[in-house]
Formats: sequence, structure tokens, C-alpha cells
Amino acid sequence: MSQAAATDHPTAAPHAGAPRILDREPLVLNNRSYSWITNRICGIVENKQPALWWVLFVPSVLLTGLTVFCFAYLISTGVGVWGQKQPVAWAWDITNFVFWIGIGHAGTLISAILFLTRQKWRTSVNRAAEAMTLFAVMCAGLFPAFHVGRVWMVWFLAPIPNANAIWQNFKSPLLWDVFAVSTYFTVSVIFWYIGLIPDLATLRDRCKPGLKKVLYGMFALGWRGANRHWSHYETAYMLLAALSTPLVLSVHSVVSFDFATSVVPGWHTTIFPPYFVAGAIFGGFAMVLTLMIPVSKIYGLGDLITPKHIDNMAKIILLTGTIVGYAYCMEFFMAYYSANKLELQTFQLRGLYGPSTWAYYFMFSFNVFAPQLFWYRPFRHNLWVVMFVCMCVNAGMWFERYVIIATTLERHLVPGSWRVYEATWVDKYTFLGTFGFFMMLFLLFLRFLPVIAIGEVKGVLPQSNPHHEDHGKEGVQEEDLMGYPDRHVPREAVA
Amino acid sequence: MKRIWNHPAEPQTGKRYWRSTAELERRSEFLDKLGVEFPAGDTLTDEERENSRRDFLKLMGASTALMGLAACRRPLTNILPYTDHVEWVVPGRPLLYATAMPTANGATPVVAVTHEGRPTHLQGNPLHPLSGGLDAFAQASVLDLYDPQRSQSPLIKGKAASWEQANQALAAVAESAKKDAGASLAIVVGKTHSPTLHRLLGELKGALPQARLFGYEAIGSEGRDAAQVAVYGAGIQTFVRFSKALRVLTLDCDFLGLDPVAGEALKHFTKQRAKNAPGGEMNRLYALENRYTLTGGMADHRKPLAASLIPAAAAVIAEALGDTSAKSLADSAPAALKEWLAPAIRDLIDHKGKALVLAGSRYGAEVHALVASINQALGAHGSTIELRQSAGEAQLGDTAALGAALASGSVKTLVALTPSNILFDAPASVTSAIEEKGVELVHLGHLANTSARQAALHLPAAHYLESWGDVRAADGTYSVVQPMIQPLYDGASALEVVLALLGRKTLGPVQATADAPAPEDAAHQAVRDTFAIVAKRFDEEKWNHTLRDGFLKGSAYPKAAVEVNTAVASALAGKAKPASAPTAEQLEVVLVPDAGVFDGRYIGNAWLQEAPDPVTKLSWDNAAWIGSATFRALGLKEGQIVKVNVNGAELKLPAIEAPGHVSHSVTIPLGYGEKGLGFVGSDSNNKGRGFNAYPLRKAAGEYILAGAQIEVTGEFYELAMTQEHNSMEGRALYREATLDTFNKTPDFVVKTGMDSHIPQNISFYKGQIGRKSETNPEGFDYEKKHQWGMTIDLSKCVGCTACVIACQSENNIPVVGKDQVRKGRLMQWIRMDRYFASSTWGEQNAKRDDVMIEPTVEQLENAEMVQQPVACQQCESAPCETVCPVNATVHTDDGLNAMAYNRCIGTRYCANNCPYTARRFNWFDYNKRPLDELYLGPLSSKDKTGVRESVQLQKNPNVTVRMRGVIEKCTYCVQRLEAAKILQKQKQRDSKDFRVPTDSVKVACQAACPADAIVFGDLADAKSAVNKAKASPRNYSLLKYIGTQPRTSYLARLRNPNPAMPGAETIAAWSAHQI
Amino acid sequence: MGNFFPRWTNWLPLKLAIGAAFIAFGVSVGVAYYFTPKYTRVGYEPTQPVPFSHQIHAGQLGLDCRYCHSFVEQSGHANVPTNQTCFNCHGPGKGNIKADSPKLELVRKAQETGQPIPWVKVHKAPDYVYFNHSAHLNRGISCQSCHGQINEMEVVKHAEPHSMGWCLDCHRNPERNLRPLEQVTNLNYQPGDLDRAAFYQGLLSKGVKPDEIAGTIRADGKASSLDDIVSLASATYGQQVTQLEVGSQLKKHWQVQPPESCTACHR
Amino acid sequence: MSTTLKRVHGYLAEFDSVKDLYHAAEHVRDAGYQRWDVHSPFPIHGMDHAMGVKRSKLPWFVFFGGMTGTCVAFVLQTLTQTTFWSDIGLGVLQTLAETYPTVVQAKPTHIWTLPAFFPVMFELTILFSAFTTLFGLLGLIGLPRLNHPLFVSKRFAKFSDDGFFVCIEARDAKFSQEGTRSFLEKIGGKNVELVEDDI
Repeated sequence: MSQAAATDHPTAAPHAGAPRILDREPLVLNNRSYSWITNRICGIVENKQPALWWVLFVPSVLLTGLTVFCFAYLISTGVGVWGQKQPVAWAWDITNFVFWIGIGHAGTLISAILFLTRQKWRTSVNRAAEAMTLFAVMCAGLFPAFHVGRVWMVWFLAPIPNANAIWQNFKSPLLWDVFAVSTYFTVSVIFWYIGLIPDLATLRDRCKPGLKKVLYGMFALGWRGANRHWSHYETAYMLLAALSTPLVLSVHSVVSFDFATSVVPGWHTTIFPPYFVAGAIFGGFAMVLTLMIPVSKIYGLGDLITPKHIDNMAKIILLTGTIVGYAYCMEFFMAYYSANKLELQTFQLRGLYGPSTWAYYFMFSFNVFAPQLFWYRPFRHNLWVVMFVCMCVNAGMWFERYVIIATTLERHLVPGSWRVYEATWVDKYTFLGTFGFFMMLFLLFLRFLPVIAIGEVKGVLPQSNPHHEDHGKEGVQEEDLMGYPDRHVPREAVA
Repeated sequence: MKRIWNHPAEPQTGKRYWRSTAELERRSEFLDKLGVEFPAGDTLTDEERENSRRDFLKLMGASTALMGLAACRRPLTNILPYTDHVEWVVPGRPLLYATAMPTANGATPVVAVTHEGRPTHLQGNPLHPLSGGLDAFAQASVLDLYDPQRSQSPLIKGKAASWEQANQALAAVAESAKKDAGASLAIVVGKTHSPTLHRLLGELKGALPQARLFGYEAIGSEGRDAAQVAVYGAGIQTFVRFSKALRVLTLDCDFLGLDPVAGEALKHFTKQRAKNAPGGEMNRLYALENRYTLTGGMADHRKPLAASLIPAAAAVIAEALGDTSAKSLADSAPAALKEWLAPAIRDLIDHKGKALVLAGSRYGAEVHALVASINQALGAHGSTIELRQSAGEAQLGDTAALGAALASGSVKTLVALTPSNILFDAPASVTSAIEEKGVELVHLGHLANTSARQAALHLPAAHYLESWGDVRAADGTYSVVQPMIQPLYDGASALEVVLALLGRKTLGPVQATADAPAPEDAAHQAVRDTFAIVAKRFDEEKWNHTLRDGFLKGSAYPKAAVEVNTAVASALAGKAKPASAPTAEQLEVVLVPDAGVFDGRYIGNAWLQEAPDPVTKLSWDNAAWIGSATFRALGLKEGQIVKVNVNGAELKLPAIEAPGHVSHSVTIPLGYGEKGLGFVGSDSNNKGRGFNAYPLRKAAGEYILAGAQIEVTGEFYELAMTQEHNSMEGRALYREATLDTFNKTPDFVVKTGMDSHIPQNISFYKGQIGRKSETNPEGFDYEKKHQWGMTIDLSKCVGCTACVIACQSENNIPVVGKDQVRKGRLMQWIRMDRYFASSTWGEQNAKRDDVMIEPTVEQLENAEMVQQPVACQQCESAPCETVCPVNATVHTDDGLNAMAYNRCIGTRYCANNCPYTARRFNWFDYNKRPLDELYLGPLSSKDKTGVRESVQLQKNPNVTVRMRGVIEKCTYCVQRLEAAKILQKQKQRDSKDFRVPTDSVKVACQAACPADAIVFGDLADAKSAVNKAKASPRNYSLLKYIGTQPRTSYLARLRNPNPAMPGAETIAAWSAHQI
Repeated sequence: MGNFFPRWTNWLPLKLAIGAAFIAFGVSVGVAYYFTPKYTRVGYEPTQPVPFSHQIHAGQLGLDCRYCHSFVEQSGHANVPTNQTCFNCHGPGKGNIKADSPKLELVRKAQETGQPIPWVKVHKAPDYVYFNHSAHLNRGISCQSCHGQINEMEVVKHAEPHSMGWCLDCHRNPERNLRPLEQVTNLNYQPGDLDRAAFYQGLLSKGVKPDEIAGTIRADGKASSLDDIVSLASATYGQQVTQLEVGSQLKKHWQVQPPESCTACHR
Repeated sequence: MSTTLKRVHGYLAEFDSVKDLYHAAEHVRDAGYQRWDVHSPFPIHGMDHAMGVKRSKLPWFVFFGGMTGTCVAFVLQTLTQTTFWSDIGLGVLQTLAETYPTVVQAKPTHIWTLPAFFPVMFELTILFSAFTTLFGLLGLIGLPRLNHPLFVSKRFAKFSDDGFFVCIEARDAKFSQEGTRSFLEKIGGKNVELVEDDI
């Protein structure tokens, strides 16, 4: 099925001749047409799924059932079925929450920040990344919701007027979390859905009358591609991107506040918000690659998800991985530099002497050392290496949260209360099951919705620029050709 | 909007609008019968009375269970008032009764708190001359009353029988005894101080002159008793005056823990250890012991010394004081011991008349004879040891005599009234004789244990809270034991059994006919008769005063002018053989009582089982304590099973490393290993909890067994330790200094750790911290509110865990079981942190930034042990509060860190953010589910141990019983505070005087503390004791630099080392080096 | 092929949105009304096993509440009287009033058998709420403030919502309900019936300074004698004594400071 | 069939490429048509300029939506957690809402505890903005509208694939049956089609 080998990416050179600015690497290979793109992407939804889809889907559903069972057991019996204890009152639950919510950052990040920074290569990965975000946030949301002792009382978190005249504590980082995560999920859904509208219209228009057409038609809202709509639509999209960018940064910052605002040494650290955000981007991109490389291979999307995309993302992983590594080192330095021996002890116990140093070593080697492979270009272009590093990062980021949460609590302030955390089977299967849940949702997404933003990819084709034939004209700069209405003043005209 | 709900009257058929089926059941079973338990008995017919008591527990349980059944919008709830009013009872207010708990050491004066007839909590009796808190056993004894595994019906040859049959069997015993004037009858009682029991035994002896009386306690004090009779004379009781003792040396006498001596309450000892200004005298304690005990932890100088060498130590001291009767023994003492003892002896001599030497009660008569001689030489008699004359005690044979009598075959019937489990814990000489000679055993006991199951007749014993009795305290003060509740299972007391043997009483439920009122209770009458003797004549008013105060004023034993018989002492001491120190090949095994179950009698008490051993922190089990050097030399791991061979007996049990334990010595607590006692006593499937070490001894009085071998197996046993980490890691949590340091720098405590260089906290606002004033407008209002605060004096705190149990009793804290303790889910609100520290650790840490320094074996053996109770510190700036998303924990205007269980959703964030780890989470429905089926959740069996309704009767009605999924923690006994404030409101009425009288409210741990270490009160009341305590220069806050501003603070420990002692300079040195 | 969706679908989303908004509003109002104690508790009036009439006993006969609820000033619970209390009047050899009335059948039976009368509980606090009667009665809160006009009830019914918000409301503004201690069990009390001079005399006799009383009436109030106070109060509150007048004086001079923290009721 | 009354929606003309469409739009704009639109599978850069469409007003709505969120969060938090409203003389609000300010970790109940409220204020600002964006967008573009005359045209379905269309509506003042058709053909429109719908 592979359409493009890693090394086979002929540079599109529509205009030979006089010396001029360098051409950019094309975002879609092999000069594909609009309808090829439509057919290729819609084909995934419209054709029968490959056997591999079923091979993945059935176990995913079973694993989802496992998670449902584990949560049912938890709720009926008590939080004690997990391995938590004094003083480790949070362990896998919140680790998994932060892990998933971290993964849930890449989608919005790709969509919003790369959009705002005009990174056009985002178009072929943003849809799947956004979907992944939603599913990851759904997985993440399960944990804080169900980790509480009395799930049936979680409505206490909602500011509803009540006869008891009692309200929430808005000073609690956990309540900030509730607002941040729910806002993030809602905004991500809106963002994703608005992006989907034109593509749903495409699917609607290709459908035969029937239930599918009703559903696609309903959700396409009657979209008819009018430019007066596109005009508002693009503004709305830009606004959402602008809103999502601080939001995505705030969400993981707020998650980090759960720890940073506490008094627990090892948690009480001002570096946490940027450290968490960088980690989230890091882990999120790794997860995007983990999903998109197989999808691209299986569904033959090599012309759309090109080595350039993978290369770009690998670079981001390298960058954020190094930021994360810097943060790890900085924590130690600050603990030393603070001259607070308690703080220093905490980090010594975390990394050198404590009972869970193994987790620290996993974290450090997976997150800091593994991505260093990406300094070497051929590694960034070898999909096996990329997949390997991404897997390392996925695991490493889980260990990072485990180190921060569980191993810190294991060595709390009063040594008399020290205890080592041990996970139970319920802990493990609950977490394992959420992968099934995540995969199930993602596979359903592949099955029913366009995995790549059709309209957006078409928009970045060279022929989609009304001035694309102006290439090579003297004095016409690449920026001008990228075409923004306000700036669309050809140099020659000015001259 | 008028809605009339017609809850129809019963009986009613057809659909009931507001009711569930459960409530239907409730009406037919519950309502008909429940009510009759409450009204005063005399309106009931006898049949009803019988039924009501039988079903009492079941019905009460049903009532509690049904309260949760709020299926409908408006479930029917009934109010069932008393039919006839009950004297003194004000529904909703606790009623306090003074009584006394009989123990082997005499009366423990208690005040029982009862709610509508249910005793729920015990406190010390502050009026009593020996008042001073309660120990853990007494504190927990109230739970024994409600123990679901209590023996509930008589057993005849192990089969349940009716009381009628039991009475017949007992009558037959009395009958056959009469035939041979009692020659075939032997009665064995525990060590008792009940004048009535002694009197009745005397009467029995009069009626059956051939009958034989014996005394037997599983862990007795045969050596001491024998020596005392020999040296002081019969009936002479020693009474130790700690308040007069400035120098105390103990030879393995854990007088602060499990080996109490007859004497003043502990607070008189600890009082002299707390100095709040430089200067003044402080007592000094030297301790020699093979293992750490609480006494050793409190000692100023402690030397780990094999128990086999304790007699030699006594001989060395005696020799130095001029008694050379045990010269060969003294000569056998190692040089190091002599060297260590020399300055100590000099110190004792320098304080003649103020010095005191104590020896462990389980040592032989020769040791006690030596100690008597030493005390005589030190001028202790008459000053630190008073001698008093008791009278009227029946002559009891000892265990050896009992064995001999049984072996002779002349005894046909043995009536065992001792609290010990005689067939389980007695030496083989006794048990095999009973078996071989076919002796009929009549057994009285709380539990259906081995003795009960194998006895010809077993009678369920009545708890001391449900029967009449009396007891003398250590100083002889006479107390009446009065019942708080009718016997839940119709049990009989020892008094009643003797009365039955005398033909004066029928046991079991009160038998009265329809036309005749119930007969006067014979036990009650017997006690009144004794009272008449003790008080010279019966005076109703005096009797009532005795009942009210809990003791009879002026009834102490008279002082005796006794000459110490030094000749006998020397003779006894002269019999001592030279001692030899244990070696790696010839270890010694030391059998000691267990801090949880004592000799096994508290094996059914879940509070005591779960309260950790104060030294090893082991709960729910016993294990072999092995000193670090031996432990490591054997290559052992925690919980690894070892095989101990001694005396021809073999015992497999897990080993734990015990810092401070001497080498080549193994300490094994007794009392565990009984089977068939249900979940608490014998674990799931009755497979037995812990390991039975009784078979290791061959005779009573054998507690130190020399020549043991130890074999390491590859098996492991899971132990539930409540604390896994022994080192403080240099964190300045616990602070101490020598008296000398204190005199030079009284504020040493604020110079320890980071306290002196905490950066100023510059905040946007001041916040609710400190006292409200013009410059601090947000602070706490000291004018219009109470401001609660607490101090814990570490100079006084022994670490006995009485506070832990008092808290559990007062605050309805659930027991979680061994498995949950292993998982670190102990619910007790007070955590008794026990650390080992040594001066070298501190110095090493100060020099290096590295923290994790493994101590050497020598350091471990000589480590100091410190005890620190930690509960919620009630921070003014509490980190737990701000993180709760639902406002379930907020601050009150009287300075409490409030916890609203019904608002809590259980995020556990507060538990994480508590710097003191003081918050507990209900991981499971500990109050609802059987503890061995917690993981089955709703599928667990409803009728299993752990959910028994009887335990629900113990619950304090003023404290919410928490459900699963909520956080709980120390509340400063807020129910007591609120009750005190409301009581004051009842007095205040239309005045402004809202403040409760100074120090009138006591929290449960404070009331329990036998060392008076805990002071609680109103900070806003200038006269309060807590204000004075906080003014001490030793006052410090835990983790002060975090800025939590706790309301609970600690007073640093002072130690008073003798500069001439070896290693004196290292004492308390570690504390100064902390971070 | 024409439009796949019929034209009526164009208005459907708007209609659905408006419909959903109405339903949401209706549900909120419904929950706020029907699912709060103001509705669920107020008006509850179960039939009791014995048709005891508070109207006759407390209203017509004028029995003091504390005759039967005898420990209400000492205990957290307002005890329901024992059967003996009933028999003080209705029992043989005592009053023997209505000795043969069939309505008293259960009372007589209870006295015979010792089985209590299963009264149906009307006012029920959740078991995590620790309400204390004595704290309120001793400090000038009347039975009537929480239980309504019991003396007019043939069958006792729930008169007030007893919700936490309702409790807090009074704890924040106790002056709305405070009354002199001797009026606490007077269910017909009206502040207007009080004699103003006697009321202030009562305060003065407790050692309260005239200036303090005047200062409570008006911030700038000054007084040196009872007459000054009475005239100042008349000028401020009118001829009749008002609740605010009584309440604010009592709150100040008894130092009434009802707790508002959780621990007051939850332990 | 033929007897059914039809309503004319307008002329639909197809163009081959983005460039053609762009230039066609410029022509239509210059011709002074008002009620017309171009339809394309993706947004075309510069088309607003080519069509003379003004900037969207959506940002203004979103700004006010966001501010509403900020205020809701501010009021919610200060009302329930502080005495701010009582302090400025609006205690009646506090009473109405039956709020219960509590002290946690010694934090005061006056307004200066505000920093703790920033996160929620921020989140609600974003949330309200996002909802305003969504509903503002739908309002401005008049969707959802599942039934539209253009969907009658079979050819029009290509707009979501690779079709580029200009549609001039009959409602336009300059619309004429013949003139508009020829105008569209003149500027390069292919397959010019009169779109009619059932009434």
C-alpha cells in the first residue's frame, strides 16, 4: 500500500528557469489532484475496513470492557481495591490522568499553535491529532472522576445553588482542574467539530441516501462552501485557535498547580507549569506519531503524511525532550541551590536512594536519552527508529508522572509515615483498559470520520493559490504567494 | 400545602405507602422487643425480660442497620420513649459512673461514660488517689464487653448448654466436694485484689476445709512474690513513690510499660522530667534490659544487657553497696558491665534516700532479694518504697503447687477462675496432669478458648462493666466495681461462681417467678457485706459516696513498720548461680508479655491487636525480636521464619530486626497463637494469629531460657508493621537536649534545625493567623471565641499508645485488620511515631549532604528510641484546607481544622498535602464490611465478624460513623468541645459569660495519657494550662518552616545524663545536628 | 435529485433549541421547588399511633412545653415523655382523666406491658447533624421558631424547612428570633405584648449600663435612666416593642454569637 | 411535475480552477452584484478581497462573550467565597444567594484573595468565548440549514470535491434572466444553470 518510500520525494518544480527563491518542500507529494485527495480520504470511510482494523478493534472493545469492569468493582467496593495507602493517597489514578491529559495536548497544540504560526504542514495531521486529543481527554477524565471515594457525590463539584448554602472552594487547584479540563474538552470538541463541518459536507455529498446521509447531513449543518461562510468560518477558526492556545497551555499548568501549589517537597516547585507543558507537548507528539505512522501505512496516505511531517514532529520531540531533560536537571540543581536539605533529600530519594529509583531511571532514559537519536537525520527518516523513540517517550512520560506523584509521596515529610506504593491488579487493568477505550474510539473515528482534514489539505496544494502561477515572477516573494488578503499587494504593482 | 401522612397503625395488611419491606420486618420484630430493654426492669414480665436481653444485640444492630434504609422520601422513623422513667437518665446526655477495673496489680480506677445504658468509653478517675490516665489495656477493655466472639453460653464438654444445665453441673461439683470436705476440689484464681473474693474463698475454705486454693497467672511474678514474702513478711505490700525518687535504676523492669510496679501513677515519675526553666532537680533513670522497652526509651542511660546477666548486674550493685552474699554471681559479670555500673552506683549512693532500684517481676527470687537488699542499703525503704500491711487475703498455692496437686491425682475437679487460658498457657506440668488424671475442669472465661472448649463445664464470664465486685488499688484503696449494664450474655463473675459453689446463687439469667420479685443479687450483697467490713460498718451514705467517687476514702493499707529481713535476703541471693552471657551457639530466649494481648487475655480485642507494639510497631502478630548484630549475622530478612529450639521445644516464628536489642538474645512476646477465636483472635478460618511461645517454657516462672539454638528457614511470613522507617533522616521532628544544655541555652529548641533561619513569609495579606489585633485584623478573635490549642510534652511521653486507643474509643475509629495495616491503611488518628537515633548519625549527616547513611550494627544496638505521637496539628494555616475542592475541610473561628464528613467526596488531595500525614481515608467500608472480606465489597457475607452489631453498641453517639470514601482525622474531640460550650450556654443563659471554665474540657487522648504529657485547652484563657505549657522555652512546632502555624506544639525532651557514665557525651547529641 | 432534507428541517434546530431551553428552565424550577426541604419537609403531618393533640394540651390547657419535654433545657434531645408522664393525669389514682377513653388505649397498654408507644418522628435531622435543643432554648430561641405554632396543631406537622441554609440564616441574624428567656416556651409570644419598661428594667438589673442599651438602640444613643431608654426606644421603634428591638438588645448583651462553622453541627 | 410551481434561486456557474474563480469573483464584484457567492471546497485566500466581503464581526461577539465569562466567574467566586459584595454594600446579593464564605488555609475572605480566582476566571472566559464563537458563527452564516435550493443542482454536489462555483441569486437587484446568464458565461463560467426549487 505504501505510496511513497521515505527517500522518494521528488521536489515539485513547476517553474524552471531563472534563479529565484528556493522552492519549499511540497506538503502533498506527487502533484495529487483535488479529487484524488477526496477519494483517497473518503475512501477510508466508505470502503470496507481492512482486516487489521477488526484485529485491532475487537481487542480494544474487550479492553474497554475490562476498564468498565474495573471501575464497577472500584465503585462498588471502595478505593481500597487500588494500591493507595497513607501517605501515597494518589498513585496510578492521578498518574494516568496526567499521562492522558498530557497526550491530549498535542492535538490542540498542532491545530491551534501551528495554525497561528502558519505551519501549513499541520493540515495532514491535525484532524487525527485533535481526535486523539478528545479521546485522550476522555480517558483522562475517567480517573479524577472515579478516583474519588464517593463517586455518587461528585456533583458537589458543580456550583449549583442548594438548600445547604454551601459552595465549592474556588481556591482549590483541584477545582481549577475541574474547570480547566472540562473547558478544554468542550473547546476541543467545538474546535474539532467546526473543522469537521466542510468534510462532513464532502461525505454527505458522496453518500447515497440513507441513514448515513442523514447523519452526515445533519452534522454537516447544510454546509455549502459559500465564501461568505468561509469568511466567517475562517475567522471563527482563527479565534478558536487563538483561544485554544492559551487554554492548552493553561490546562497543563493548572494540572501542574495540583502539585506546585502544595507543600510537599518534590511537588512544591515553580518550574512545574512550563515543565509540564513541555512534557505534554513531548508526550502528545510522540503519541500522534505512534498513531499516524501506522495509519498512514495502512491506508496509503504517504503522499499526505510525508517524511517532512515526520521529520518536523521528530524535531519537536527532540526539542521538548531536551526541555524536559533540562527540567529534570534543574530540579536537582534547585534542590541543591535552595540550601534546603529537606528538598535535597527529596530528590536524592527520588533519583539515588529511594525505593522507587527504578522509575526515575526509566523516566530519564526514555525521555531524555532516547529522543537524542533524532539529532541524526536518517533516524528521523527511518520509521522504525521513529516508532521506537515514540514508544520510549510514551512510556517515559508515564514514568515521569509516576515519579512525580507516587515516589514523592512515598517519601513524604515525616519519615514515620513512609511507605512504598504497590499497584494492584485493579490499578494495572484499569490503566490497560483505558488504552483499549482510547484505541476503540480512535478506530471508530477512522471508520466514520475523515482522518485527514480534506478541505485543509486541498487548501495547501499549490494550485489552490489563485496566484500560484505568479511563481517566478520577479519581485514576487514567497510570503506574498502564500496569500493573505490584506497583504496581497504584488511588489510589481507597488513599484 | 398540607399533606397528611397516614402511617397506619399496626398490624396492617396491604400496601404501606411509605415503607419498605425492611421496615415491615422492623415493626414486627424490632419494635415489639426493642423498647423493653430501655425501661427500668421492674415493669417487665420475666419472660419479656429474658427475651429482651437475648435479642438485645440483634435488635440494636437491626436498628442501626435500618437507619440507613432511607429508600423513600420520608421513611418512617419511630421515637420510642421509656415507658417508665429511668433514674438519672437524661436522654441524649452521657451518664458517668465511677468504677474500677480489676487487674493483677490492683484496681485501675476508671470512669465509665454510658449513653442510655451503654458504656462507650473509659477514662481515669481523677478523684482516686492513684489517678492518672489509663493504660492501653484498661482503655480498650470496654471493647471486650462488646466482643462478638465472647463466649455466649455455657459449654458442657465443648457443647453449648443451657444455664440450667450449667447450674446443675456446678451444683453437682459443690455436692461432690461436700462429700469429701473438698478434698477433691481445687480452685485456681488469678492474682486478685478483690477483698470479697478473698473473703468468699476463705468462707469456702471454711465450708470445705480440704479444698485447695491456688493462684495462677499465665505471666506471673512468682520470683518477686516469693522474695517479698521472705524478705518483708506475709501481707506486706510495697508501694513505690516515684515522686520521691531522683535516681532510679531498673534491672529490666518495664515499669512504664508492661511490668507496672505497685506504686504511684506514672505521672509522678514523668512530672519530674519536664523542666520549663533552667535549674532545679530532675530525676535520672538508668536502664538495663535485653530489648527495648518503653522504660528503656525513657532512660537517661540505657545499656542493652542479656537477660541472663541481669542477676549479675544486681549482684554487682549489691556488692558495691556492701552485700556480698552473691559474690560469685557478681564476679561472673562482664567487665564492661561493671565499668558501666560503677558511676551509676556512685550516683545512687550519692542520692541515698532518694534512690530506687527496680527489678523485672519475672526474675527469680534471688534477684528480688538482692534488690531488696540494695534498696535497703540505699535507704529506699520508707522513702521511695513504702511498705504497707494488707490483710484478709486467702492463702493461695503457687503454680508449682498446683502442678503437684494435680499430679498427685487427689484433685478431681479444678475450678479455674483465673483470667488466664489455663489449658493453653500453663506449663506442661499442669496441663498434662489435668489430661492424664482426668481432672474435671470448670472454667470461667470471656472467650471460648482452648480451656473453654476442653473443660467439662465452661461458664461465660461477665465483664467487669456488667457485674458487681470490688478491688483494692496498689495502695489498698478500696473500690467497688459496679455494673453499667446487665450482662449481655448472662455471664457470671468469679465472685458469682464462688457464691454458686457456696450455694448462694444461681448463675445465668435472673430467675424470678411471676408473683415474686427477682431475688436480691447475691454478688451485690456479698460486696456490700465486704464493704461493711472494710468500712468498719455498713453506712448507706458512705456506700453511696463510694459508688459515686469510685473508691472509699481512707481505705488504703496502713503503713507497716517492717524490718527488712536481710538474712533471708542474703540466703536467697546466695543461692544464685554464676551467670553466663549468651553466645552465638547458646542463645537466650526471653519470654515477655505482649503489648497488645498481654498474656493472651486480650486476644479478642481488636483495638489492642491493631494498636502497634510501641517498640517494634508490629500489629496483629508476635514475632521473634532479634538484635541487629545477630539478625544480620544470621542473614535474616524481615519476616523470615526462624526455628527456635530451646528446652527441647521448638517454635517456628518470623523474626524481626530490633534495634537496641542485645546480641545473642531473642525476645518472644507471649499470648498469641490461639485457634478458634474468630477473625480478631485467630484470623480468617481460625487458623491462628501469631505464634504460641508458651510451650517453650517448662515451668511457671521460666521466662529466660538459656541455651537456645536458632535455625533460619527459607520461609517468610507477612507481618503488619505500622511504621516501616525507623530513622528520622535528620529531620528535626523530634528534639531533645540534656539538662545541662537546657540550663545553658534554654532556647536550644529554636536553634535546632531550620527554625532559627526561616525566611520571613511576605504575603499579599496577613490572613487568619495569630491573635486578632489592630495590626492583625484578620487574626483569630481571642476575645469572643475560645481558641483551642494543645501541647505534647516529649519529656513526659512514654509512647504507651493509650492515647491511640482512647482516641479510637472516643471517635468511633474503625479497626481495619491485618491485611489493611500491611497495606498502610491504619485508621488510628494518632500515629505513634517511633524513631531510632544515634549521635553518630547526626554528626555524619551534618557533615555530608548525603542523607541515606546506613547505620552500623553497633550504632543500631546502642540507638536511642524516641516516641512521638502525631495527630492532626490543627494548623492555623492548614495546607489541607485550601486544596479541598468542595469545602469539606475549612477553618473554624475557634481555630479548628474542621472536617465535614458528609461533604467530603474523597479526592484525598488533603491527605497528600498534609505535611504530617495526619489524615486517614476510608478505603473500604470498614464499619460495614467484614474485615476479611473487604475485597468482596457488596458480595461480602453480612453475618461475619467485623460487622457484628454488638460492636456498634460501643459507638459514641456524638460522633459520626464514617462511611467509605471519606477522609477523617483528629478533630480535637470537637464533640467534647461543643458539648462543653453548650453546657456553658446552659449556665450562661442571659449573661455574657460564654467561656467554659478553665481547663474543664479534656480531650480523649489527654484524659487517657498516664504521663500527663498532653495538655489541651483554651489559648484565649490566660489562666489555662496550655498557655503555660506553650510559654515553655522547650515549645516548638513540627515542620515550622513550612509555615503551617500548628495549634498543636511539642515540648522538647530533656534528658539528664550522668557525666561520669561512659558515652554520656553522646546522649541527645544527635538532636542538635538535625536539619 | 432535489434536496435530500425536506424544508421543514430548516426550522427544526431552532425549535429544538427553544424547546430544550424551556425544558431546562422547567426542570430547574421544578427541582428548586419540589426537591428542596421547603417542599419535601414542610407540611409533613403523619398520623400518630395515639391521637395526642398538642392543641388541647399546649393550647387550650396551657401546659408548658417542658412539662412533657422535660429535658429540653438540659439535653440535646427534646425527650418525648415517658408513659408515666401521661399517667400523671390520665393514670388511675392520679387525675384519672378520660381513664376509659378509647384514644388512650395504647397508652394504657403501654403501661401494662412496658412496650413503648411507637411515636412517628416528624422532625428528623440527618444523622450527621448534631442539633442541640438546650443550646437554643437557654439562649432565647423559642420552640416556636423552629416548630411553628405547635399549640394550634391537632396533629404535629413540619412547619419550617430545617435546611442548612435555613439554619444558617438564623445563625447569621439571630436577632430575628431572640426573645426573653421566660418567653421561650410561650408559643403565643408577640414582641408587641412585651412591656418595654419591664424589658429594659430586666436588662438593667443584669448589670447592663444604660448607655450600652441606648447605644444598641441607636448608634449615637445616650441614656442615664430607664426613662431615657424607654423614650429613646419609643422614638426609634414606635409605640410597640418590635422583634428587632428585643433581638438586637439580647444579642448584644447576652453576647449571642451563633457558630457558623461546620463543627457546630457536624462532628 | 411540470405543473408544480418553482421558485428561481439564481444562476450557478462552474469554473475550472481557483484562479478562474478568483478572477470571476473580481468581475462579479466589479459588476456590482450584491446577492451572490462563490462556492469552493476550501477557503480561497484573497477571495474576500476579490468578492469585496467585509471582515467578519465575529470577534466582537466573542470579545463580549468572553467578558461575560470573566464576569460570571468573578461574581460566582467572589459571591460564594468572599464578603466582597457585602463590603461594597451589596450584601443583599450574598443573602439572596445564601452563600457561605469559608476560611481555608488562613486565606482571608476579603477581595484580596482574588488571585486564587484567576484560573477559573480564565477558564470561563475561554469557555464562554468558545461557545460564542460556535453559536456566533452558526448565527452569522445562518446554519444549520439542511435544505437549500442549491442542493437541487446535481452539479453543485461537486463543490465539496473539486468544483468551483459562482451563484448569483435571483433576489439581486441587478439579476436578470438573460443578462446574468450571459454575464456569467462571459467571465468564463461553464455549465451555467438556472437553479430552481419547489415551493
